[in-house]
Amino acid sequence: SRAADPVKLEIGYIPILAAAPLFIIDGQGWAKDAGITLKLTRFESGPHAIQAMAAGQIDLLYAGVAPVLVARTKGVDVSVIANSAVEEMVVAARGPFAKAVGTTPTADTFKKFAADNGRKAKIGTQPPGSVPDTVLKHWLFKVVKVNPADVELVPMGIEKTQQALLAGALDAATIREPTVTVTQQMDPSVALLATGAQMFPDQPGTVVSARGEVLKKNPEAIGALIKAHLRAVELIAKDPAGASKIVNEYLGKGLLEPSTLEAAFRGPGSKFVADPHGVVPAVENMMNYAKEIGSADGVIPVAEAFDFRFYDAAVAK
Amino acid sequence: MATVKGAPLSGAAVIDLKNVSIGYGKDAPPVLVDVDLSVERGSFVAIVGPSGVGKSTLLRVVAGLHKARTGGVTIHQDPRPAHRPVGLVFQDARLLPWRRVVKNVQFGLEGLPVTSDERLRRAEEALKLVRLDGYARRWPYELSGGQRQRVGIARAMAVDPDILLMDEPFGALDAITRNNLQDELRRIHRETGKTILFVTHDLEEAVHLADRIIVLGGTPARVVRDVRNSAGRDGSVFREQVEQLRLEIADNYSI
Amino acid sequence: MATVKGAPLSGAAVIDLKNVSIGYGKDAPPVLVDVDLSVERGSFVAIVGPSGVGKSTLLRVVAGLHKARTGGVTIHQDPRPAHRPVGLVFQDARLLPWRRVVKNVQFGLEGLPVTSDERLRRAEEALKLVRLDGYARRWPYELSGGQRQRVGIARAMAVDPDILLMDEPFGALDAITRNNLQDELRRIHRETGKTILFVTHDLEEAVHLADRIIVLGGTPARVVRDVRNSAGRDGSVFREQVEQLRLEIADNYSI
Amino acid sequence: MKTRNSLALSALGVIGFLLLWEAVARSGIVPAQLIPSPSAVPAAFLTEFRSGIWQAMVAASLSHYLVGLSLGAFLGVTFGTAAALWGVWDACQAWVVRMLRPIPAIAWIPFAIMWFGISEAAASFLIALTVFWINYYATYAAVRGVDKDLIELGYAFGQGGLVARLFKIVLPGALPGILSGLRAGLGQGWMTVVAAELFGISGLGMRMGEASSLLATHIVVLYMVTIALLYGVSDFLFMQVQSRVLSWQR
Amino acid sequence: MKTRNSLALSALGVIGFLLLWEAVARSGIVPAQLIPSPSAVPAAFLTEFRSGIWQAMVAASLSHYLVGLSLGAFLGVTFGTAAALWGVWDACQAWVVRMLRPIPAIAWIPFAIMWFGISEAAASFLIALTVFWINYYATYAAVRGVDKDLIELGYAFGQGGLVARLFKIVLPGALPGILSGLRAGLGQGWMTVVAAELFGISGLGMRMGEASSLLATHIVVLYMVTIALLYGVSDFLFMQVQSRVLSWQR
Ligand SMILES: Nc1ncnc2c1ncn2[C@@H]1O[C@H](COP(=O)(O)OP(=O)(O)OP(=O)(O)O)[C@@H](O)[C@H]1O
Ligand SMILES: Nc1ncnc2c1ncn2[C@@H]1O[C@H](COP(=O)(O)OP(=O)(O)OP(=O)(O)O)[C@@H](O)[C@H]1O
Ligand SMILES: [Mg+2]
Ligand SMILES: [Mg+2]
Repeated sequence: SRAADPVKLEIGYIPILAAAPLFIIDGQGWAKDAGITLKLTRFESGPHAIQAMAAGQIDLLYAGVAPVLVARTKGVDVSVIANSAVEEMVVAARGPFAKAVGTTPTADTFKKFAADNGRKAKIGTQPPGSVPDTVLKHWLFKVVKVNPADVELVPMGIEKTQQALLAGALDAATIREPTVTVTQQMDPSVALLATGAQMFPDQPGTVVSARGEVLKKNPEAIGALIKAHLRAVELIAKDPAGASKIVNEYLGKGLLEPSTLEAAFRGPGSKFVADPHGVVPAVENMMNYAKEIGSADGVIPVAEAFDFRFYDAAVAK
Repeated sequence: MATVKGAPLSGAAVIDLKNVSIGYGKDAPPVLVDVDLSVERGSFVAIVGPSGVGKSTLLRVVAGLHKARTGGVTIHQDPRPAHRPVGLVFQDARLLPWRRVVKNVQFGLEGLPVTSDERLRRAEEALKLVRLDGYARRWPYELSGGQRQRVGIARAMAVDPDILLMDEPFGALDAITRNNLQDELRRIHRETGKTILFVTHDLEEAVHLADRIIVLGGTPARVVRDVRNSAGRDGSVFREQVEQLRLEIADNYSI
Repeated sequence: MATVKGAPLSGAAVIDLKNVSIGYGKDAPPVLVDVDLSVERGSFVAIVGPSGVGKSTLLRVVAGLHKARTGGVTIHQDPRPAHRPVGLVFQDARLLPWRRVVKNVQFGLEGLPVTSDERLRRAEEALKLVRLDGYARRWPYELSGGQRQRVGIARAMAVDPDILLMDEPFGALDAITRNNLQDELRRIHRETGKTILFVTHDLEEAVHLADRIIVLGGTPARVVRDVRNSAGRDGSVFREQVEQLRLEIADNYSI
Repeated sequence: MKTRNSLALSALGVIGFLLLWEAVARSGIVPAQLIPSPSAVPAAFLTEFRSGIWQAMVAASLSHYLVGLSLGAFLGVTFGTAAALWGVWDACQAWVVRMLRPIPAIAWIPFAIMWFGISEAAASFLIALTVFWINYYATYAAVRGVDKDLIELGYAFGQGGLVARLFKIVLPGALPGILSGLRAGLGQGWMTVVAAELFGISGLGMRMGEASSLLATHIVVLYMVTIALLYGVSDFLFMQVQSRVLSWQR
Repeated sequence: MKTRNSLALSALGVIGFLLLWEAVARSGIVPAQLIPSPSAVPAAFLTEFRSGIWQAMVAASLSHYLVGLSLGAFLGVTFGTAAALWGVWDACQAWVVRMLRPIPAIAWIPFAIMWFGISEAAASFLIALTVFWINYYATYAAVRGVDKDLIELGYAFGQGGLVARLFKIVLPGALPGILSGLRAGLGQGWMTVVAAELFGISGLGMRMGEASSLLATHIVVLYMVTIALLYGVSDFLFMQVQSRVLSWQR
C-alpha cells in the first residue's frame, strides 16, 4: 500500500493543547513513514474550519465535537473517526471572586459575593449552544445549584475570554489548556473552581473528524493515521516532557517554554483519550441537557456521526 | 503658426447660427434669443455689449460647449457640436494647474497628429508671440494675472485653428502689451485668413481690429446692430465709428 | 457707505513704504526693489505698468498679505501686517463659491461690529452700486465674468474702509458699466475722503481718476515715475498727460 | 439623469444581483451551507422577528453604531483639521499617528475591555476608532487642499483669525473632501460593528457570530441583509443631504 | 517648516509617547500582562529574529499586503472613477454597492476560503477588499469634484474624448483626493492584514493571534511595533512622493 506517490492529507486544527497528537504525528515523522504527506492548517475557530472542510479545502480536522455535529445537520458529509481529549474546559476565577468563593464554591458563596460587591459575578464563556456554555451551565445550575439571579454569563470568543479575565472585566471564565497554566503563571490569583469532570462527567472535547469523501478514497491512509494518533496519545501519557518539546514546535514556538507545556500536560485540564466510543453517550447527555435548558432545539442523532471502523481496526492489531 | 491653410474660400459661411436661442437651466428665461449670425470665412468679427449680456455664452455655443435651446448651429456646414476645429481663449485664463506653462500651451496640440518635437516648437513659438518665452517652466500659480491670460492666448494660437474664438483676450493687459498683441493678431489674420470671433468690451479695440462688429443688447439679449467696419486705425472715420457705436450701445443698454 | 469717517487729517501718510523690496520664494530674484512710497490720507493713487511688473504684488504687500523681503511697511503708522482696515478688490474676482452673491458681499462685514440687518442693508446697497441688485441670490458660478468682478467690488465697498486697494477692478467691464462705476468711485472718493490705491492697465482711466500716478517698470521693477495729475476728464491737458505717460512707460517697457 | 430613471436603474441592478446570487446558490456549484439563497431570508426574518431577537439586536447595534460614528467622525474631523492647519502639531503627532494607525480593531479589544469593561461603550469605542482614522485622513487631505487664494481672501477681509478662518474658509472649502470621508466612515462603521460585538456585547455582530458558529448561515445572511439595508438607507439619505449641502458646486 | 525641525518634533512626539507608555506599563495601574512596557520589545525582537520567525512572518505579510493593496487600490480607483463618470453605471451599481459595502472582512472569510482555498491569495483578497472600498469612495468624491470648467476646457481643445478627458483632466484634477484615499488605504490595509491572517495563513497576523491566545503580550506588542514601523515608513515615503506629485499645488 506504500505507493510511490504518497497520499496528501490536509489537516486543520485549532491551536490548543488537545491538538497535541497531531503535532506529534507530524513532528515525529510518523505520517511520512506511513506514506502520507501532511499539510497542517491553523484555524482560529471550529466554525471557520468546518466551513473550509465543507468547501473541500481540508480533509481532516482536530476540533471540538460540536461543530462537527452541527455541520452534519447542515448536510456536510463529515464523521468523527477518533477522539483526542476530553474534559478540557475548566472554570478559572481570579481576584476578589476567587478569594470569595474559595476552593469549594457553593450557591451561598455566589449569593454572598453578589451581596457584598453589589453586582453579580461575571463569568465569560462561549455563545449559547456551544460546549463550554452548556457544561458551565450544567456545573452552575445542576452541580453547584447557583441561583441564576446571582451570576451573569457573558458570551464571547475564546481568546477574548482570556483577555477579559486577565483584564479583570470577568470574575471567572471557562478556559482550557494551555491557557489555564499560562494564566495561572501570569496571575497567581487565578484559581481553578472546577475541573472538566466536575463540570460535566466525560465532558466531550476535541475529536478527529474527516470528510466522508476522503474516508472512501483513502481508507488505508486514514487507518495508518489513526494508528499514529494512538501512538501519539500514548506518548503523551508516557513522556509528557518529550511530548511537550515536540508540541512546542507547533504550539507557541517562542511564545511558551516547553516546561509550561509539560505542566499543562500534567495539569488537571488535560485528559487525552483516543477512544471515540465513550464520547457518544457523553454527547447525548450533554445534548439532552442543552435541550432541557433551551439552548438547543432538538437532539441530533449522535451515533451516526461516528465512524468507529478506523479506531477499532487500529486497536484490534 | 503662420501657415496658410488651404485656399480661404472667401464668402462661405463657416459659422452659421439660425434663429438660435440660448439659456441656462431648464426653466430660467433665455439669455439670448433670435440670434441669426452667419460669419464668412476669413472675417474678423468683434462682439460687443454690456457686461452679462451673453457674449461669453454665445461664444460657448459656437465652440460647441453649450447647447442652444432652439435653432441650428453649424460650423463648417457641420451640425455636430463635437470635434470642431476651433481655438478658444477663455475669459478667465483657465490653465491646467498641474501643467507647467509650456505644457499648458501644448494642451491643444496633443489631440492633433503632431510629433512631440513639433509640439514643443510650436508651444515655444506661441509663448514667444505673447512675450513669455522665459516663463515656460513656471507653474500657473507663479504667474501674474496678465501673464496667465497670455498663456491662454498662446494655447489657442499654438493649435493654429481655422476658427479662433477669443473672449476678451486682452482684457487684463497693459496698453503696450495689448498693442503688441493686437498687431500680432492682425498680422496673423492677414497672413493666414483665419476666421476670428472676438469678444471685447473695448470699442476702440473692436473698431481697430474687426471688419464687422456685432452689438448685443436688451433682455433677453439679441443682436441689436451688425455693422461693417472699414475705419482705419486713427483719423476721424475711426473716431466717428467709435462714437456712433457708443451711442447705439447706450441706447440699448439695459442689464 | 457714504459716511465721512472722522476728519480727514490731510497730509498724514496712511500708507508708508520705506526702501521695500519684495520677492517670491527664498532664492528667486526680487520682483520689486527700492520702493519708497508714501500715500497721504485722502489721495487717489493709480499704479500703472506692464503686465507682470509687480502691481498686484505691491498691493498684496500693502494689504499685509505678503511680507516684504526688506524695508518697512506701515499702514496708519502701524507696522503690524494684520488687522489693517483695508478693503481689497482682487484682480480675479475671488468669490467664495459656497456663498450666494449677497453673502459674498457681506463677507467683509462679518468681522465688524455690525448687526445682521445692517449687514444685509449695506450688502444690498453695495450690490445696487454695481448694478447687480437682481443677482443677490445667485451662486457665483451663475455669473458672467464681469458680474463676478462687480461682486468683488461690491464686497470691498460694503466694508466702507478707510483705505481701498483695487487691482484692475474694471478690467472686465464694458465701456458703459465702467464709466458708471468710475463715476461712482469718484463720487465716493470725493464724499468720504477715502485713500484709494488703484491698479490699472488703462492710462486713460488712470489719468481720469487719480490725482497721482505711479509708474512701475524695469527688471527688477522699481518706481520709474511718480506724477501728480491734475488733468480734467477731457480736453488737451488730459490727452497730453496720457500721451506723455504712454511714452514714458514705453521707455521703461521691459518684461 | 432624472431621479425616476436612476431609481429604476438601481432597482434593476439590485434585482440582477439577487437573481445572480439565487442562481449561484441553487446551481450547487458552491456548497449550499455556505451560501443560502436570498429566498431563504424572508423566512429567517419572520422567525427572528417574531421572537423579538431581530428588533433587540438592531436596536443595540444601532446605538453602538450611532455613538461610535458620531464620536469617531467628530474627533477625526477635529484632529485631521488640527494636524493640517498647525505644522508644529502635525510634526509632533505625525509619527505617533503612524504607530497607532495600523493597529487593527481586534488588537484594540483588550484595551477596550480594560477601559470600558464589557460594555456598550467598548463596542462604540471600537467603532469610533475605525471611523476616526478614515475621517482623520480625509479631513487632513481636504484641509490641505483648500485654495490658498481663498484663505488669503479671508486675511484681506479681517477674517484671518483662527475661528473665522476655520469656519468661514477652511471648513467650507474642505467640505467636499470631509463629506467624502464621512461617507466612507458610514460604511466602515458598519463593517466594524460586527467585529466590535464579537466579545460579548449583544447586537447584530454577536448574533451573527453565534449563528455562524452554529453554521446557521441563513441567519447570518439575514443579518447581513439587515446591515446592508440599514447602511443603504443611511448612505442614501447622506447622499441626499450632501447634494443639498454642496449645491454650490456645479 | 524646515525638514530638520519637523523631524526633531516628530522624534519628540514619539519619545513622549513611548515614555508615557512605559510609565503606564510600570505604574501598575493596568495589569502588566496586558500591556508590556516598550522596553520589553527589543528582547522579544532578538528572540524572534534569531529563530527566523520574524523575518518569515514579515516577508509573508508584506507579500499579502502588497498584492492586496495594489489590487484593491487599482480596482477601487477604477470603479470609483467609472461610477463617478457614468450616471447610468452609477445608478445600476449604487444599491448593489450599498449592500456589499458594510459586509465586514470577517464575513467574507468563508467566501475567501471557498474561492481561493486557504492560500496567500485568500489573505490578499481580504486585504484588497477593505482597501477597495476606501479608494472607491475617495475616488468617487474626488472625480465628482473635478472643476467642470477644466472639463469644458478639454472639450474646447479636442480633448473631450473619453481617454483624453480621463487622463488629461479628470484624473489629474482628482489626484489630490485619490491620493488621500490611497493614503488611507495604506493604513487600512495593515489593519486588515491581522484579520486576514487569522485563519491559517502565516504572517504577522497569525503570529499575533497565536501569541495573543497564549497571552504572550510582549510578542504581540513586538509585532504591533513591527507593523507600525512598516506602515510608518511606507506612509512617510508615500507622503514624500505625494508632495512631489502635487508640487503644482501651492
Ligand atoms: N507665487 C509666485 N511665485 C513666483 N513668482 C510669482 C508669483 N506670483 C507672481 N509672480 C511673478 O511676480 C511678477 C509680478 O507679478 P504681479 O502679479 O505682481 O504682476 P502684475 O504687475 O500684477 O501683472 P498683471 O498686470 O499681469 O496682473 C510676475 O513676473 C510674476 O511672474
Ligand atoms: N451657469 C449659469 N447659470 C445661470 N446663469 C448664468 C450662468 N452663466 C451665466 N449666466 C448668466 O447669463 C448671462 C450671460 O452671461 P455671459 O457670461 O455670457 O455674459 P457676458 O456677456 O460674457 O458678460 P461679461 O462681459 O461680464 O463677461 C448673465 O446674466 C449671467 O448671469
Ligand atoms: Mg463674458
Ligand atoms: Mg496683477
